Amino acid sequence: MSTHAAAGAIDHHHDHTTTTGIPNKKLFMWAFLASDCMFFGALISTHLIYRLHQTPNQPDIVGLFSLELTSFSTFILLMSSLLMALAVNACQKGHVPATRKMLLGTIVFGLIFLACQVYEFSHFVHEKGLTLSSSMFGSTFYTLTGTHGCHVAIGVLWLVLMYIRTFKPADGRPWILKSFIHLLVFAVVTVAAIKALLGGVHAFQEHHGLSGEMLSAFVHHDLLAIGVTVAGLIALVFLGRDRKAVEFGEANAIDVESMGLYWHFVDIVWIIIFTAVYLLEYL
Amino acid sequence: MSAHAQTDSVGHATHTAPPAEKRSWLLTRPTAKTGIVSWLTTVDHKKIGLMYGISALFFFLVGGVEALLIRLQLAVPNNTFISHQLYNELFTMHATTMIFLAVMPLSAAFFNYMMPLQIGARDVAFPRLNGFAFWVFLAGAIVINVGWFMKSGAPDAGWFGYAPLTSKAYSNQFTHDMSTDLWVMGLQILGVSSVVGSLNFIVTIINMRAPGMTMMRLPVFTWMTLVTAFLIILSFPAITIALVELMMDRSFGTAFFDISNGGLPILWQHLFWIFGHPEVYILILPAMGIISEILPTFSRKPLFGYPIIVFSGATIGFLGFGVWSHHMFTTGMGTVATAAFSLMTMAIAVPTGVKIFNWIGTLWGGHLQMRTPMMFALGFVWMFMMGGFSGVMHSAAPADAQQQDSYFVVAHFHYVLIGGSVFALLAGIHYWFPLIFGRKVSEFWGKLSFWVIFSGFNITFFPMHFLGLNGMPRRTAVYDGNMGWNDANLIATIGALILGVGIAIYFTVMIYTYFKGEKTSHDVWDARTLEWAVPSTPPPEHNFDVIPTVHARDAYWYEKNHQAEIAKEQAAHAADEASHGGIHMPSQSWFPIIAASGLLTGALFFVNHIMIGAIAGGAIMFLGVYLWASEGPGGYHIHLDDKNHKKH
Amino acid sequence: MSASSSPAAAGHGQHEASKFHIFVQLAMILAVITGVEIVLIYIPLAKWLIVTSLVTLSLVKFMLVIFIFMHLKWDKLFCTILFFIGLSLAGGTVIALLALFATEDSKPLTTEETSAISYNVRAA
Amino acid sequence: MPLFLGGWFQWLTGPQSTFDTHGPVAKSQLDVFYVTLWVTGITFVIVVSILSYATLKFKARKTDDPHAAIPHQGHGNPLIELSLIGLSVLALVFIAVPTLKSIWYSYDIPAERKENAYEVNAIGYQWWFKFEYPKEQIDGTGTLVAANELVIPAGRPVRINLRTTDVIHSFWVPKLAGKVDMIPNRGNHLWLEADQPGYFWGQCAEYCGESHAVMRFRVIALDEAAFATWVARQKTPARSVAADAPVTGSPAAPYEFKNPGRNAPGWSAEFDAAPFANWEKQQNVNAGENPALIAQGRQLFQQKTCVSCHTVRGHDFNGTTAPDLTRVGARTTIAAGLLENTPENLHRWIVHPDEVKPGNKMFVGVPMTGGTTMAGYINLDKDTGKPTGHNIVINDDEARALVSYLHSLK
Ligand code: HEA
Ligand code: HEA
Ligand code: HEC
Ligand code: CUA
Ligand SMILES: [Cu+2]
Repeated sequence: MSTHAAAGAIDHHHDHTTTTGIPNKKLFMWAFLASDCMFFGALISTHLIYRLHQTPNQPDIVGLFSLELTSFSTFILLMSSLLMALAVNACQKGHVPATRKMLLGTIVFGLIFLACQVYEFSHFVHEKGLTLSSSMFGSTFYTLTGTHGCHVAIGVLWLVLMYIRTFKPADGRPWILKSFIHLLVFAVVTVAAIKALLGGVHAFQEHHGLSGEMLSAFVHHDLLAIGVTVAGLIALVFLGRDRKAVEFGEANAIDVESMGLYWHFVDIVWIIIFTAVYLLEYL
Repeated sequence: MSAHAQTDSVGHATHTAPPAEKRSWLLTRPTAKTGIVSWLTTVDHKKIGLMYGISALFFFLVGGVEALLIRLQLAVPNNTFISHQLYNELFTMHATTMIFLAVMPLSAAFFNYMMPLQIGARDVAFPRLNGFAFWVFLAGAIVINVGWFMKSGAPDAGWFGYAPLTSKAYSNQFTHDMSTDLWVMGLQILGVSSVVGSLNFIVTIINMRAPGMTMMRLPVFTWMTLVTAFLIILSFPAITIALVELMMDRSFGTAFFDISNGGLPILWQHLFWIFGHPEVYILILPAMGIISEILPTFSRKPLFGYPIIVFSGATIGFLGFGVWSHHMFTTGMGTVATAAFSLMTMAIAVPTGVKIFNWIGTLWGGHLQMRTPMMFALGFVWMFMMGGFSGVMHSAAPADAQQQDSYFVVAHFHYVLIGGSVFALLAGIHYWFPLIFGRKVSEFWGKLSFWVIFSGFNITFFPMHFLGLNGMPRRTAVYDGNMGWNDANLIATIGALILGVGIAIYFTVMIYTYFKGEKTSHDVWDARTLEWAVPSTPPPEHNFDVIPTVHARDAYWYEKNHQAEIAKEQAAHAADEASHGGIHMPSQSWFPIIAASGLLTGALFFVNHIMIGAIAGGAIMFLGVYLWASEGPGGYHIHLDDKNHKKH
Repeated sequence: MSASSSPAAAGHGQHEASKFHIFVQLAMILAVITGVEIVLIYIPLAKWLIVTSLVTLSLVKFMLVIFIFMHLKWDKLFCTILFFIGLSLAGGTVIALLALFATEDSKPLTTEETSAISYNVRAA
Repeated sequence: MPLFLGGWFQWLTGPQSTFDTHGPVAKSQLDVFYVTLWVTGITFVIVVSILSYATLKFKARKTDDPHAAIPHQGHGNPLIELSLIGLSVLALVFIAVPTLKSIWYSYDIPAERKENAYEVNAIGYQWWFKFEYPKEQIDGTGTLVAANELVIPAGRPVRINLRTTDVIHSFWVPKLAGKVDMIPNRGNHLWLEADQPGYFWGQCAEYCGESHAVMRFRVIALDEAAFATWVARQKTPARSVAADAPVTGSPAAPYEFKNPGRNAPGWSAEFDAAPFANWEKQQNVNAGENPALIAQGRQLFQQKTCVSCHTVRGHDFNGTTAPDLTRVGARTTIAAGLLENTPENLHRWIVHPDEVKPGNKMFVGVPMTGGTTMAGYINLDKDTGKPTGHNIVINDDEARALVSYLHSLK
């Protein structure tokens, strides 16, 4: 019996030769999503059950929420879903550059959503005094939306990894270190940008609108964050200007597609949460 | 239809090999075929199955020793052999160990080892993920058991950990104690393992079947694997959420089960049993699958009513999601809810009965060969039925008001769990031992162990019915001598010791056979299903020289009866495969075990409230997954002609 | 267009271009529905009516996303079945739980009732 | 087996037997049980007979020849299968009908009898029971409270409201009714009725922590007149024996205590022989009381801080976190149904409560709202849970006095 190492990407027995014709990864993802339905089902039940029973120290919930913000982030998530669908579309046609753009777009929208959530949480904690332990509502609300947020965050991480993977060179040069640097830059930019963004929003609120004063306060206060963001973005552009042949292609469409399934699912969970947790409170 | 006809629509673009790769050492795939590295990095479903099996049997002994300690304490009234505290730890850990670390992984061992063989596949759909599931299981097992070696002791809140006894205020109020945290964390980790493993099995069964292996030709064991996998992925999320909420309560001050903040402990019960009831079917369905393989083989007859057995298995699984509150008949749910769950529960007796009837139908008119596996299988049918009947007695809610939390329940579930699951698993070990190790257990010793186990089991658990109806509550470390419980308890303890002797004989014989047993020809039992079609026992790494083509339900039986036809077909397929680059096999990998070890590290630090360590563990895990993704699926080819290893 | 990665899409080359538009249109529809939902909660209608329509609208959005963005419409039926097993069990469980907790027997004790017996409840 | 045959009868008739019913609720539940037993029993006999027949009839005689004639490869018979399904469903209907009837019956007192019903509250604590009688109000103090022994009127339906202050417990008196759980934040209830006056064993049936095994109680049913007398008696303040007599010198020692083993039974055969009569006897004042000793005990009760947890109504002892001891001398058990209320056992309990009932709150202290703890016999370190010191140590002389005092409380 002789064995010889075959090149990396050969996996014909595992992804394409399937009994049903459905790729394994896609099937896996759908089964996982079926399972995730139960996961969120249990969480949402918990929230609703406690909302239907009176519990002590319950805050004024409608006064807590900002429908504008939540509608905005809902919209953002919907748009990210669109971009995700387009990314899959592009990848299936073998358009790697277009795929990259769409992935980046999805990442950005995902991050905006997360930033909104961070903003919302910190607003609730600091201004409205709603914490995990201040009331049952705090517990169920943060746990439910936080778990969803974690799903989004994992999705963003996955998107970033996928994005970086599109640069894997075709000629088999060692690449792992470069990919890691890429990832690090992403991480730094993300944190800095969210910080800068929140600082911007804060300044906007403090100074009641866009004004010179507001801008200078913002720049003054968040200089480091802004600087790092800009530098990081430049680095990203630089890293993304790789024109060499890459391994990534149509064959990876299934990877992008299963990631897309996850992303859309997170989106529809939000559709439910938006109605069940936010809108229904207004009635 | 050949295996490759299916690939047509997917094109061959990926088959053009990229240039020879230059990999950093970090991503070099391990290739050891023997030795410790081969086990740590294995992606072979058979090796993984063996590791599951051996760990499960180890934990079965651990759980068994815990059970013996329980029985010794209860042998006489007012015993002081064991303190209340230790006793509580013992029954909690006994149940947790037996359910999550013995029976479930033992089933998983058979899923892993047998299911791909039964569907004629070379491996599961995601081999590395399969390895990961095993290592994560081991991590969870360690986390749950590590309490024995720590000051705070082992978990002691009962296996269903009812809130608010698990809250900080009532368990481990002292900062140094963390046994409940270990329980919470360990179960979450085990959940990850089970769900990941099951997703893999689902994809494998649905997508990796050999040509001609339609769903209605799947061996029943594979069918039950599929149903079980569905039960796992759909029920574990409920307990995961319950555990997450509990963990949040314990570590981050939320109020889910905190009474003063309006928490409803009953919610825990619902979430737990939404998982817990499907869980008991997760324990029994694989067992029923095994029995449905053994009975036809030793009756030398096809399974009676195959479609209806499959269908009833799926029905049991489905109904299993609608009966959870029968564990809560005494929680004051109100009349309507109680009635509804009572009726739903009774309904489950119907599909289960169907299975029993069809098994008897399989025996009917057969040519029964009373080999050891068959003995255990018949024992299963009897004993499981008895357990099922006491289950039906529970399902009548008013009667259950007197039985709940009494030894009657203990009797019921040991009849279904031991008389059911364990008997079937022991039968399965005997049945497949020649396939896995190429040796056969001596009939005399096998049957002896069966009779000792069978009688020990009944002597232990039959008296418990009376104990329960005579008012003895479960989970009690001591009882008074004036309650009429003394004799039955003493008998039960003696029975448990006999049972222990039986199990000891069983294992000794197995170990002896592994080293010295009689070598067998392959297909000792004249079996019917595809796992016996492997070219040699133990099966080679690549399972089948040629992927079999399936023409009938009992595929191997058909093969044996149509040898000429099959040989021609196989030759054609072999040529086809060779022209294609040979047999493709997945490469080994370090990263599943690395990622799992990150999880273990993180979890242990987390329960010790050392957040830096927890983050470090998370980082190791992330790194593991990252490199896992970077190394790519890999793979290599085996060319059989190079070594005339092929059997003609 | 190549079929190599998505067998189910094979032979649909001519539709590929228009999928882009389908996706964009869908996104617009979803945004509009969300808008309608937000407006709806301020309309002084009977509560049950609003709740019903909110739930319906969310379900519509849900279905649109899974069938179009997530390709179920074009994929093998089996994917749909697979997902709906989970979805319907989860839905059923949520409904059953809400119903169980809504019965009279599940009403938690009122504050006076609890305080009457709570003098040694531990603060968690 | 002859060794055990003598005890066989006991297997079904112990003090907590569910077969030996003494009230309509337990009876209705037992009837359902019998239905399930008959239906499953008959099914079992039939199925197992066929199974055995098949096993014996079709057994291959020559086991060592695997290739003996191969039987007919039949695949099934839909008609048989369907009719068996039909039969199973039918069998289940037999069980379902009485089940449904009994669910409604055992849930609440029948409407026509509600008039006559008596109501009590049962509250579970780790690891004892408190009973409140909302119908019996005492001027100045409020509701009548008792502990660990529930006295009810016989021949009258009793509605028991089930509450708990800490974790989940379950209220189970097998001879009177099946159990219902006491769940925090949940207003559960149960009803039961004792046909005749009698003495019944009960036990907490939900795992509730370290000493769950020894969380027991008793129910005593009295006929209408006796019950009225009992209630009237309860409403009066605790009995005082020579309360004003000055304590001088060392009092005579009426009791000799030996240290029983940890596993010594907490009950005596004499008591078991006639529990109800024993309960009645226990209501009478003990002969040969020593007033001086009793007075000393009463003082010690204050000094040893027993008072911070226990109430003795009328003696200015008003602790509320532990069993009410106003009539502890008249109870047949102490430590939540665990020990027979004899001087020896009472001594055993108050000197070393931890040896009788590990982890009990009298020994380690009762946790209070707000995170504080009402000190018990010892202090525990908040970090490690290790004992750091003793608050209450009782020597034999003090124990004698305390026992005398507590036993005088009838
Ligand atoms: C392998 C695991 C397993 C299996 C298969 C079952 C099967 C069943 N169980 Fe069991 N059960 C447990 C494991 C299992 N159980 C465990 C572990 C607990 C306790 C958990 C704990 O509290 O710790 C428990 C507890 C439990 C309770 C709660 C008791 C209580 O705490 O008060 C109930 C109540 O209804 C119940 C019912 C049933 C029923 C109706 C079945 C049915 O599926 C049985 C069906 C089978 C038959 C009926 C026999 C064959 C049928 C025929 C021959 C047909 C003809 C029959 C008739 C017409 C009657 N079980
Ligand atoms: C699959 C599950 C499973 C299995 C197999 C068993 C097996 C056994 N169980 Fe288990 N049991 C449960 C699941 C299981 N149990 C559950 C879920 C509970 C409820 C817990 C709770 O209330 O939370 C429970 C509770 C439980 C109780 C009640 C405790 C109580 O409520 O207070 C008792 C009491 O007798 C008991 C006894 C036994 C015995 C004697 C065995 C025997 O069958 C064990 C047989 C095995 C052996 C005897 C091992 C022999 C080993 C050797 C001979 C090797 C010695 C080797 C070395 C020392 C190296 N079990
Ligand atoms: C920290 C509070 C506390 C203190 C102090 C305390 N007890 Fe107790 N006592 C309890 C609790 C709690 C119980 C119930 C224990 C159980 O059964 O689990 C109890 C039970 C008893 C009982 C049994 C009551 C019954 O009906 O079963 C007696 C008698 C008793 N205590 C006497 C005393 C005496 C005498 C002292 C002082 C020396 C004392 N207690 C001090 C809390 C306390
Ligand atoms: Cu209270 Cu068990
Ligand atoms: Cu169940």
